[in-house]
Amino acid sequence: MTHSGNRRTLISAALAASLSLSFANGALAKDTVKVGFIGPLTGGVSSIGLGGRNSAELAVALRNQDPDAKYEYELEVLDDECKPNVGVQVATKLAASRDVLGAVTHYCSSVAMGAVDIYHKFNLPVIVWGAVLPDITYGNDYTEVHRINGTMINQNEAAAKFMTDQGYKTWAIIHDTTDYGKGHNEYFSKYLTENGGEILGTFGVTSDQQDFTAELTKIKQMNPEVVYFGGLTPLAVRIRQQMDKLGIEAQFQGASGLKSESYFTGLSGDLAEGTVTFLEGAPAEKLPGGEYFMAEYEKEGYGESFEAYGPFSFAAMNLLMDAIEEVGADRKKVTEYLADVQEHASITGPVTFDEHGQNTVALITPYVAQDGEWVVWSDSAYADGTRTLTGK
Amino acid sequence: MQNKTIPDTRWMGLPHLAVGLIVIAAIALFGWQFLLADSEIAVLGMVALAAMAAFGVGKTGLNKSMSAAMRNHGRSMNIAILLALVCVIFLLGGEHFPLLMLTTTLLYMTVAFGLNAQFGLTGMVNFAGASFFGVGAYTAAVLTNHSALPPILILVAGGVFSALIGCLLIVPVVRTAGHYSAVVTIAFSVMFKTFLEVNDVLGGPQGLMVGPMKTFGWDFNSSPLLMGMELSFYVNYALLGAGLAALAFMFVQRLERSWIGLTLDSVRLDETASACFGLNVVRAKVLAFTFGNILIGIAGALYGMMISFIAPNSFSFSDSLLMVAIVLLGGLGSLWGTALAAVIVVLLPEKLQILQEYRFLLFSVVVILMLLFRPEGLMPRKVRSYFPNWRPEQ
Amino acid sequence: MSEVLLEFKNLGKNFGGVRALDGFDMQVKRGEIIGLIGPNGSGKTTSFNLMTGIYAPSQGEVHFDGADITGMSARKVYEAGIARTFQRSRLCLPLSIFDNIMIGNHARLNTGLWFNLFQRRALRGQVEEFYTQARDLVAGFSEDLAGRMFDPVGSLPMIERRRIEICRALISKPKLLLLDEPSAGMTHDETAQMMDDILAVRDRMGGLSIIIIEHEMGVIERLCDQCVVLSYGRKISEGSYAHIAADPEVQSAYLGMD
Amino acid sequence: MDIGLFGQYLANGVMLGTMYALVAVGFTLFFGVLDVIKFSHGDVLMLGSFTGFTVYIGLLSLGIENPWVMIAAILVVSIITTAALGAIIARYLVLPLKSAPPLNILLITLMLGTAIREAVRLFYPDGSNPKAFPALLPTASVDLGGFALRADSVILVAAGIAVIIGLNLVINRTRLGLAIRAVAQDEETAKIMGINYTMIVLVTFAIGSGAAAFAGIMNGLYYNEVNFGMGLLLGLIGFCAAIIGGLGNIYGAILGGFLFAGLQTIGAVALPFASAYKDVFAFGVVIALMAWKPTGLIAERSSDRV
Repeated sequence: MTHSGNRRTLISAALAASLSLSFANGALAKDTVKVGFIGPLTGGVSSIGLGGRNSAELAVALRNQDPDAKYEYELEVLDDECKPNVGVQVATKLAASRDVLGAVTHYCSSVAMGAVDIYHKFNLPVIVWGAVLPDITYGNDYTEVHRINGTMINQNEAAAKFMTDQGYKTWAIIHDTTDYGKGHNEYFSKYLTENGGEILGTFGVTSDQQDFTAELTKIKQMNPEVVYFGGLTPLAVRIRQQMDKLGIEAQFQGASGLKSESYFTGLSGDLAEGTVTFLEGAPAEKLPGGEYFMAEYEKEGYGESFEAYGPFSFAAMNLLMDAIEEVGADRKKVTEYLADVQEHASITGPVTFDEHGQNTVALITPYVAQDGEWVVWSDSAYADGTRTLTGK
Repeated sequence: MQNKTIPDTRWMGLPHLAVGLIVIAAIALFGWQFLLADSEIAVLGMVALAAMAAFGVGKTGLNKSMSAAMRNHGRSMNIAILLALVCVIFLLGGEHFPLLMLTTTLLYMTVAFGLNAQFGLTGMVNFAGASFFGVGAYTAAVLTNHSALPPILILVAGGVFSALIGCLLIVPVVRTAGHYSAVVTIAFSVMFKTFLEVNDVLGGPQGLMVGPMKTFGWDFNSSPLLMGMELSFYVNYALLGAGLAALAFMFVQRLERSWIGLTLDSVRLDETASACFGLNVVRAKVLAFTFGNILIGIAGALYGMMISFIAPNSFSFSDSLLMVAIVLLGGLGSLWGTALAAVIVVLLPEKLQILQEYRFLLFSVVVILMLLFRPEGLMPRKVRSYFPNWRPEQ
Repeated sequence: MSEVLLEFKNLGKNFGGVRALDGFDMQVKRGEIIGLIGPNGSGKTTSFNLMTGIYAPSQGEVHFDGADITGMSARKVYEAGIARTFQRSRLCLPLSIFDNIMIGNHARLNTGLWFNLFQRRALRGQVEEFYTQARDLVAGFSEDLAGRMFDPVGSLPMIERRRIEICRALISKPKLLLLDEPSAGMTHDETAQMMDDILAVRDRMGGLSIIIIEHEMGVIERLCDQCVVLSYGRKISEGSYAHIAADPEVQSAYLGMD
Repeated sequence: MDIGLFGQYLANGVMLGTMYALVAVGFTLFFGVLDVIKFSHGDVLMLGSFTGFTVYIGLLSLGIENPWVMIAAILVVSIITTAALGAIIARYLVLPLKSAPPLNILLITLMLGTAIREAVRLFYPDGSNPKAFPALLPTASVDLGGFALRADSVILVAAGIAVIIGLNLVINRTRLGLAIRAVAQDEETAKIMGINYTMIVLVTFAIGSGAAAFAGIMNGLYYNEVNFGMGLLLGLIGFCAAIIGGLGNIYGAILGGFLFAGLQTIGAVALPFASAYKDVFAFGVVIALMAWKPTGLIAERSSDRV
């Protein structure tokens, strides 16, 4: 932002503020400000991205219906395709356009890692809505970058504990070789060893690999009780499929990147059944504002489900708009406002950013695939003993 | 000796040079406004305007006058074009995104010039253009992060490394012909991306940060001030990109208009016959391949520094195809055609968001139609000449 | 300087199991025009390709101007002084007449990178110098053609293309010129014109030896000092045209073909 | 290495090799008759498998659930569709460019491949996401000392090899094959002999594309997944296989296909670095092979006539 640009927006903000004061009834058209959303709208994880986008759109639409809102919000949606290079490109585009005040960005950690520098360079305040790699917030001191969802550290800690509590002893780990997959490998391995689990082998796979028979054949020989996969749904589908082909009878365990409806549309037969995965936060229906969110989402009649991170996206967008309402249309002020967010009410529970802009999400929920959908572990037939995980 | 009467090709009675300068000014003005155009409707309107103008140019004989200007006043015209480009860059001043688009276009143009030396002149299709671009970018990433080398040298290093990696392919590329040669670069393209993805040292699929360009204490990522106005830091890169594209253009054009250019053309058109006349086919291929890769590598290094983050995905086979499409769309061996095609392929989808989603589909269909109905490209290459303004007495 | 310019000793070439040329002996004297005749597939073009280094011989030797050139690369052979035309015209059609001839002049072009990129003035001097030479050479065939030196070859009719091909071969001032079916694709009148051209060339170049492959017996009869007849890769006859025309083995070879 | 593990790798390799060979045979057929590379082959394959998937959905909605009926319908419809598509491509994109520089055909088909891929991604319902291809073959498996041999794998490999052998017989033993070989040898002579040149080219493209559809269905049944991008890599591998085998030679294609699968398997299991390097290794070897044997292992007939 240039000085002149700043001055211009300042003046218009002041003008808008004074105008809205004098015509408090809102008879006059409100000033329009732009906010952004970036997520994977095409490619293998697009269902999550579309869910996130719909939720952000919903937040904006609801806000625009609110007569008390000071601004009319316009949402600019961009697709990062879950590719770092594309992500950086669209992030630059968003950050470089003057009239965008802030954005809710990224599901894919690898993309977010590349893009945070751009936001810093252009001083665009952002709230990450789905990426879980710790380094996105903890790897830098950028005041512009915040995150509403939890990191993979807590997730893997909980996952390792949960699985060892189930009585499993030996693991084979497959992870994709993005920062996301490598991060999961690192933290899961760490907490698993601390909890007494044994890792028989670790395999890195590329994020568009099709054939896993070579890796799985080795795994079959190792004969682990659990196969852990740190990566996203499309690969998980293939791996689960091919495990069955090779006759590997081990429990399949995923990470947050697996919790998507497309896991069930991708798998034929009942192969999905019994897969466990972990997600930060609580399921939408158990969230404080979950009922409201789900009702509104339903009302809008979106074609896609809001998926695992829709509520986070919704909450992040609301938080961003709250900030703009509070301090006006100025990137710097929005950034300053976000730095001090404490116990801010949201549908995912109160949001508190630490000095790195990270929201503390203590709760991790285990899910299990049951009859073609993700069911919270405690509500599942597996928890009450009617069904059992593989090998138990 | 017979004297041919040369018909008067002047346009509206104006001297060729004047016509040329007016056209350059008009294009610069148009480009400036096009880069700034916000609404899709405005962009569409401008595209329609440009198409109409292009059609009108042929109808009114303006093109004849233009090519006469290029032929007879080559140096003045080239300087005017470069000046116009610099003007546009400064006019854009503080606008980050249009400048970024402009620089990206200029760098892709440089790449396409390099590919043109390989494909257009020598007939060696390089389906690994994006890979060599990537070699340059990765060189820049590694060197800015791990060395104190001055960035100008890093640019050179980008070119050198790209040429060196190219040397790995030299033997198979030179020994094979046609389709077999194509498979070598295609296989390399896929191999290169996979290698980057599985190799942790270079950041894996995640990618790498690239440090900014700094020269003589001048940080390219800080915003320059011009007469009290703060400009976008992209101005630095845009100027450098313009310089690079201009140099690349000059080199490739001089190469074409020389004995070496004749050798390359001859190798492309008939390798066996060329060898029968004492042409060193191997030298010609090595030279063209290396020359092109150096240009691509340098452009890649600057791209990396500008974009500040690179990942294997930016250098995939599809991107290589897009680069080949630029060369093909412009017209094999036609440098101005290449420049025009680079603008169309890179800029248009950025400006027309409706197209963005459909861009690969659109350009593949356009190239198919092009190959079917106008294989010589948008601006076909002219018959070779060594010194366009030299016409011996006949 | 020996009188013999070119000599084949027991030359042979196999393609897979096929014997394309077998135990071929031949001598060409300086200034001589030799006609190489025989039915299709009898090994005529193969012997050209063996001479010019496109194929390496399976057996035998080729001596040229006192040196053994067996198995040399096409480039070396060309530099030694053997130039050729091709059966199917192999000009670069999009290139100008001047460029095509310059391809034949390649050994004398300065193809240094520095020279070509940065010494544009010197390059221009060389272009102008060679332009004059090429133009004079072309003018010897046709003044009209010499006025169109920068037209693409693709726009010319067949006979003009043949002429350019011969010019391309002659610009390097070779000692031996190989013509592979120069009359192919031409009318009777054009062929007659072509013969005049060839004889004029030999007079002008003084001492140029020519080997000519031809099906048109009229051409052979008028041009050649000596004839060599090949059939199924073997030499079956040699001597003056009258001699070979009377040879019963030659007649049967040709009749057998038809 | 113990026998069970070795057997498992061998089975994997044979599976991949059969698929690659099927794709490579297509490339080699096109090159044989027309000296062209049809690079859209991989994406035609993808289209074939999507057609198969659509047929499956259609049959489900009709209430037909017998797996054998389904497989037959899927195969028939998708092979006919892609065969027709192959002929159309030959007629409208390849033949018109026959006299243009050969690279133009390579380029136009590369672009066509992109167009097909993008069209499926954009216009097939939810086309950007992978689709779960049904497992229609029996999944019974025999445990042979440490490695599981599944019935569906055996059926797929057997069917694939049968198709390859069948194609080989068609080319070498039938009148149609004779005509194809005649066109491949010398277009002019074939025309003089009264062979309908255009028809033969179209038929050859139809056959090659049909084989690709078969490979696509096979791929779908094996991986139980089809996605819009699957054709690119498969096509590339098939092309490499055809090239290293030596274009225009059906045995070369088969050799190349199995060689490539072998290289990938070796790269994945027998080399000291991570299995992810297997494609780097396989393509690296392809490049090295090209340097060593510039016209493939079984050399193409010498075509540069002087």
